[in-house]
Amino acid sequence: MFDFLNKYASLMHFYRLSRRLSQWLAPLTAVLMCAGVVGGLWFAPTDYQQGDSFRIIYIHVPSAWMSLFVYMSMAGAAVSILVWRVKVAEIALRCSAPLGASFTFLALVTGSIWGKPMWGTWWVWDARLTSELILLFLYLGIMALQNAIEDRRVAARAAAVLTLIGVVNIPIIHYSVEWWSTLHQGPTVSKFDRPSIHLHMLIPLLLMSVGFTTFYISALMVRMRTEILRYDRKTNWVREIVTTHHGSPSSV
Amino acid sequence: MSPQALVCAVLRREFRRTARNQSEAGHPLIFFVLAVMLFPFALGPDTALLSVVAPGVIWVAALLAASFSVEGLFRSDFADGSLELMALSGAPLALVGLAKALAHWLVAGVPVLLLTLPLAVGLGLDPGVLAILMASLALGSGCMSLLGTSISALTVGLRGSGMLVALLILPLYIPLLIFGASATANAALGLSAAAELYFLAGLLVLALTLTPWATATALRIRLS
Amino acid sequence: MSPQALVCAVLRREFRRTARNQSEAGHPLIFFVLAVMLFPFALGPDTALLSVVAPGVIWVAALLAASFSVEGLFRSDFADGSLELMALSGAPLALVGLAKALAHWLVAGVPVLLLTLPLAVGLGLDPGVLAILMASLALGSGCMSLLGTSISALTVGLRGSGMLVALLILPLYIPLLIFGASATANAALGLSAAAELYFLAGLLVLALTLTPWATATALRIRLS
Amino acid sequence: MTYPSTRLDVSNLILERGEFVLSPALTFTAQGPSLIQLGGENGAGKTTALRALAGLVTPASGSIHWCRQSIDKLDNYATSLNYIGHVSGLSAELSVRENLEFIAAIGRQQQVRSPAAALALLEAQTFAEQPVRQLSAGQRQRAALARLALFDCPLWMLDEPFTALDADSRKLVENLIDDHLERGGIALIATHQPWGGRHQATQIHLGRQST
Amino acid sequence: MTYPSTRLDVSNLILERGEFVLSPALTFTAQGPSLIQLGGENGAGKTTALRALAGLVTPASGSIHWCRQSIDKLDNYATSLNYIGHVSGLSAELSVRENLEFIAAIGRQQQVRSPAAALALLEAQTFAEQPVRQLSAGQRQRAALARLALFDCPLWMLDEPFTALDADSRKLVENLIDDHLERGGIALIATHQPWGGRHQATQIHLGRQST
Ligand code: HEM
Ligand SMILES: Nc1ncnc2c1ncn2[C@@H]1O[C@H](COP(=O)(O)OP(=O)(O)OP(=O)(O)O)[C@@H](O)[C@H]1O
Ligand SMILES: Nc1ncnc2c1ncn2[C@@H]1O[C@H](COP(=O)(O)OP(=O)(O)OP(=O)(O)O)[C@@H](O)[C@H]1O
Ligand SMILES: [Mg+2]
Ligand SMILES: [Mg+2]
Repeated sequence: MFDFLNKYASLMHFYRLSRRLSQWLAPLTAVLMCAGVVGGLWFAPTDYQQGDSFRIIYIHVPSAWMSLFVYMSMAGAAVSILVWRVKVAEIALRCSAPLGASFTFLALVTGSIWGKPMWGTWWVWDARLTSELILLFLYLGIMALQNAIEDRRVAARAAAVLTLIGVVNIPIIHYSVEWWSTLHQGPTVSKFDRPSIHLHMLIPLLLMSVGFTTFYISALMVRMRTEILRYDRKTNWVREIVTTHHGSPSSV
Repeated sequence: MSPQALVCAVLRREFRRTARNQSEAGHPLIFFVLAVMLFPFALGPDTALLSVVAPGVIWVAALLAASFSVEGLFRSDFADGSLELMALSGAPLALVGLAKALAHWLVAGVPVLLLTLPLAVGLGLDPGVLAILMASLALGSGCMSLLGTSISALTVGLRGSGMLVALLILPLYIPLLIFGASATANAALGLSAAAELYFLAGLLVLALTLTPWATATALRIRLS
Repeated sequence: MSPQALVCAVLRREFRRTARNQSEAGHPLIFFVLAVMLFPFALGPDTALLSVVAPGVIWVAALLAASFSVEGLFRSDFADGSLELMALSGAPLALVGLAKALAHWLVAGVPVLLLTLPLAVGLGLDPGVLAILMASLALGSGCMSLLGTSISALTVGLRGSGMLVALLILPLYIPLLIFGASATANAALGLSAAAELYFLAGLLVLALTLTPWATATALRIRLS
Repeated sequence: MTYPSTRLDVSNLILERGEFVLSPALTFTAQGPSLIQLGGENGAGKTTALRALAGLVTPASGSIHWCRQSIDKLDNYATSLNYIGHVSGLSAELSVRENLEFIAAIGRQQQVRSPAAALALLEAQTFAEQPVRQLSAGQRQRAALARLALFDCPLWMLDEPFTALDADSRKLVENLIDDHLERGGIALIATHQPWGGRHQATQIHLGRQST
Repeated sequence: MTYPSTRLDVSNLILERGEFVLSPALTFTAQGPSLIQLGGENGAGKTTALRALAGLVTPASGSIHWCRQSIDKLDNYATSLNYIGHVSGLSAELSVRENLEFIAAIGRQQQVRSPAAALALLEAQTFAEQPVRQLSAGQRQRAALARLALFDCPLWMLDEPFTALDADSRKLVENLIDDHLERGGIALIATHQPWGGRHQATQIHLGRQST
């Protein structure tokens, strides 16, 4: 059973699959993002309280959601690494961490840009804000641990353990606004039964969110393909690719 | 050999080593005391201000002390080959990890609790707040030892493990700090701190069940 | 070999080692940042309170970071025999000590200064106070590196040197803390902080002239 | 007691450490009693090979079988093995006796002697109560080797066992190894010094190649 | 170049380390060229004696004179001496070459070779750019011994110089010592392995006694 799983998760198969996947996802991402930006900047009505400054929501909220989503997918990868030793998951974990860190950073930056007009300051030590900052540190920690261990497979397993230990923080970030009454917005969008947001504001937001997700997946695929070549650099199929394409792995 | 005997063997060894090398074991305690005692110098003699910040200062000092006392938990075992030997001995590493965490708590956690009493009184803390502070620290320090053991195992033998431990551990400790601080803040306002303490207790139970496996896995990874 | 060449050789070696093992060099910095950042979690989001305690917190964190980054200054040199070698080489140890302190300041002191800026802004510190804080820290961190080098030399290779360093060094650092804190407190009240800064500058000159000899003597004692 | 049937099969083992690659691939079979001396110039990969055979380093490719089972799948491989490497596995703060008692307490291997008796066999009683940190280089090595006398393991792997030993202790260790072979055991030793025991040693020479 | 007149006088040297007392007291005179091999069982005090002669340990009593002057009063004793102990004196993070360059830069001894040439003499070029932390035991020892080729010191003290060396490197080091003797130097070596160089070695046997 595991042999079967491992064959399907074999790096060569995944390498080919990923190329097809990103061929589809990259244009889809472009379409979604364009639609989201246009919808968000032109069609969404001006907020009666915040004026136009609220429009940063179309970057802020998707990236904040992605910062949590990427972590959860890394946790999934971590389980497959530790239980089944799936190589693809090792690579996915390694390549996801910088992406997750970037989303987190983006959420922090857009959040504080938004905070300046809203709260009159760039930064407050509010529960959600600080826990998002912790998430950034978690990502950085995972990256630092991976860099500190020379052997990539060993590094991946160590990072998997750390990722799982850190999972406790995710619910804390998510529920922090409910547990502590804070400055930060409570759930406005995610209350799906009765969203407290105008539909014309909501639709671009959803488009952007899906677009961010597909962007994450296609960026991940690109990163993973380079990493796969490094992993399997001593096997014949990689040698073939590299020799037929004269070096530059990203061109394959 | 029975699990109890294994845990006892590890504990006995740790206690002996601590007793032989008291000054190393004393380092985090001295650090804790000095870190707290520096604040009156830094903030000036404003008693009201001091007693407001006191629980926070004590919690932060305890966290920092724990974060760098766990760092060395496996260092000499790794350097002198004892860790390799334990792994090769066939003993269950999860149990070794649990015993190590227990030893750390007894050697570094409990003394911090005991030292908190005079320090908090010295900073002018109210007895009611003090009780909650002690309770939250007691639960929190257990979690710190358990989590810290896992992180220490994960980084043992790496170059610059000190920084890695700090970087990896503090995000994990911050939830403890938030709940601990909010428990004492509630107590200072005369509110109930039960919810926060329950939460800390829950985290402790979670850590007790999960971290030994994480430690064992981490040790196996580091030795391979 | 000329004194400059010797200092350069030591500096070059230290920089290389730092570059090779960035994470070890990063430890005190990460510690400093995290120690400061823990306070908002511990004290809650009360902006007014935070900006009052901010200079004190930053000074204490800088002291603690310095006190445990100096600890390792000679550790690996001692363990791998390089220190013995330097002593046997006939090079003037006072110069070696001065170069080591300079290297420590450049590698651990200056980055702390640079990190202070964003941290202080994040804690809501007033620009006027910030300038005085930076000035006092700049003078203070030089003293910390010089004094720390001597203490580190005195304790190198002793078991539990970590605790000894903390215990010996922090009392020496407290005068720096008092003047630094009172400089920023004056600034916060809109008063002049010149007297305190002159005093810190005086201490720095004193440390520059005296500590290299103390370091050399300490090293000779530890090696015999 | 004797070991009924012991067999170590190593085939096509390739090891990598950074740029270093052990080559040619290591292949051999050892059936107890047998003594294998790993030779090769400095940096040839003897230490790396021993660590891989002990299961401490994951090989890049190849297989290691103990009694016809892959060591990855064996749960009790660790209990059949006595590996003594460069580092002593002794804690510097504890006395030699305390260290050995701890090793005896946690070891899952079959214990055949008390720690005191094992130390006596290595003539280490004189410094048994000293903390390991105070020992001379040879004393420390003897304390580490006392593990051989403590447990009953069919497979021994010793990395430079004669380092810093004086002539008498060296003879002692050679006798220990000879006795082990007489019980049908397998011993792998990596050393640059000629083997002087009663039994014949099979030489395996490791070549070195950097890629 | 040769060393004009070198002479080491040790008289009634008594050393103590905790409970351990070196006895009987050590007395000898060495006049270059001369090779002295310190012998004695493990824990006899060879390492302690060498460290005392290098001025790193203060003796309980007795005197050490270099060229008829007490070493306590000599300022330039350190520059006449090349001591290589158990620990390598190499910083683990730096490459072998960088380590040797630092040693050359701070050393007050007379330098006779560039670091690269010294490494070549020890056949250590192959791993000269590797960080010391990655070296095998023998490679590390060779890197430490390269100091002998770097400086021109009339007095050498080597503690277990042959540890972990393969046969070729060992020959190399023996030749280095022989050349040193031919220049009129003095070499003190503490080792349990028989000396195989061209020159005759004077044996000094340390007895051991614990009080
Ligand atoms: C540095 C500052 C900020 C940070 C770190 C931050 C962080 C986050 C995070 C992590 C989420 C996702 C929460 C979840 O799904 O569980 C989020 C969502 C959100 N943020 Fe922010 N935020 C910041 C500033 C702001 C500001 C100033 C506003 C506007 C007043 C804002 C409005 C929102 C909204 C409306 C959501 C969506 C809530 C939902 O429906 O789940 N944020 N933010
Ligand atoms: N982390 C590493 N990165 C790169 N190379 C390494 C690493 N660790 C070891 N090596 C190299 O691996 C080779 C084999 O080392 P090993 O310790 O196995 O040699 P050895 O045969 O035991 O040598 P010796 O006789 O000196 O003990 C050496 O050339 C060493 O430089
Ligand atoms: N700090 C100490 N306290 C007490 N005894 C010590 C201390 N350090 C060393 N000794 C003892 O001093 C003696 C001499 O040690 P030394 O290292 O000089 O021996 P050696 O002759 O070099 O032995 P070897 O052949 O094993 O290298 C040993 O018996 C050792 O146990
Ligand atoms: Mg070796
Ligand atoms: Mg010795």
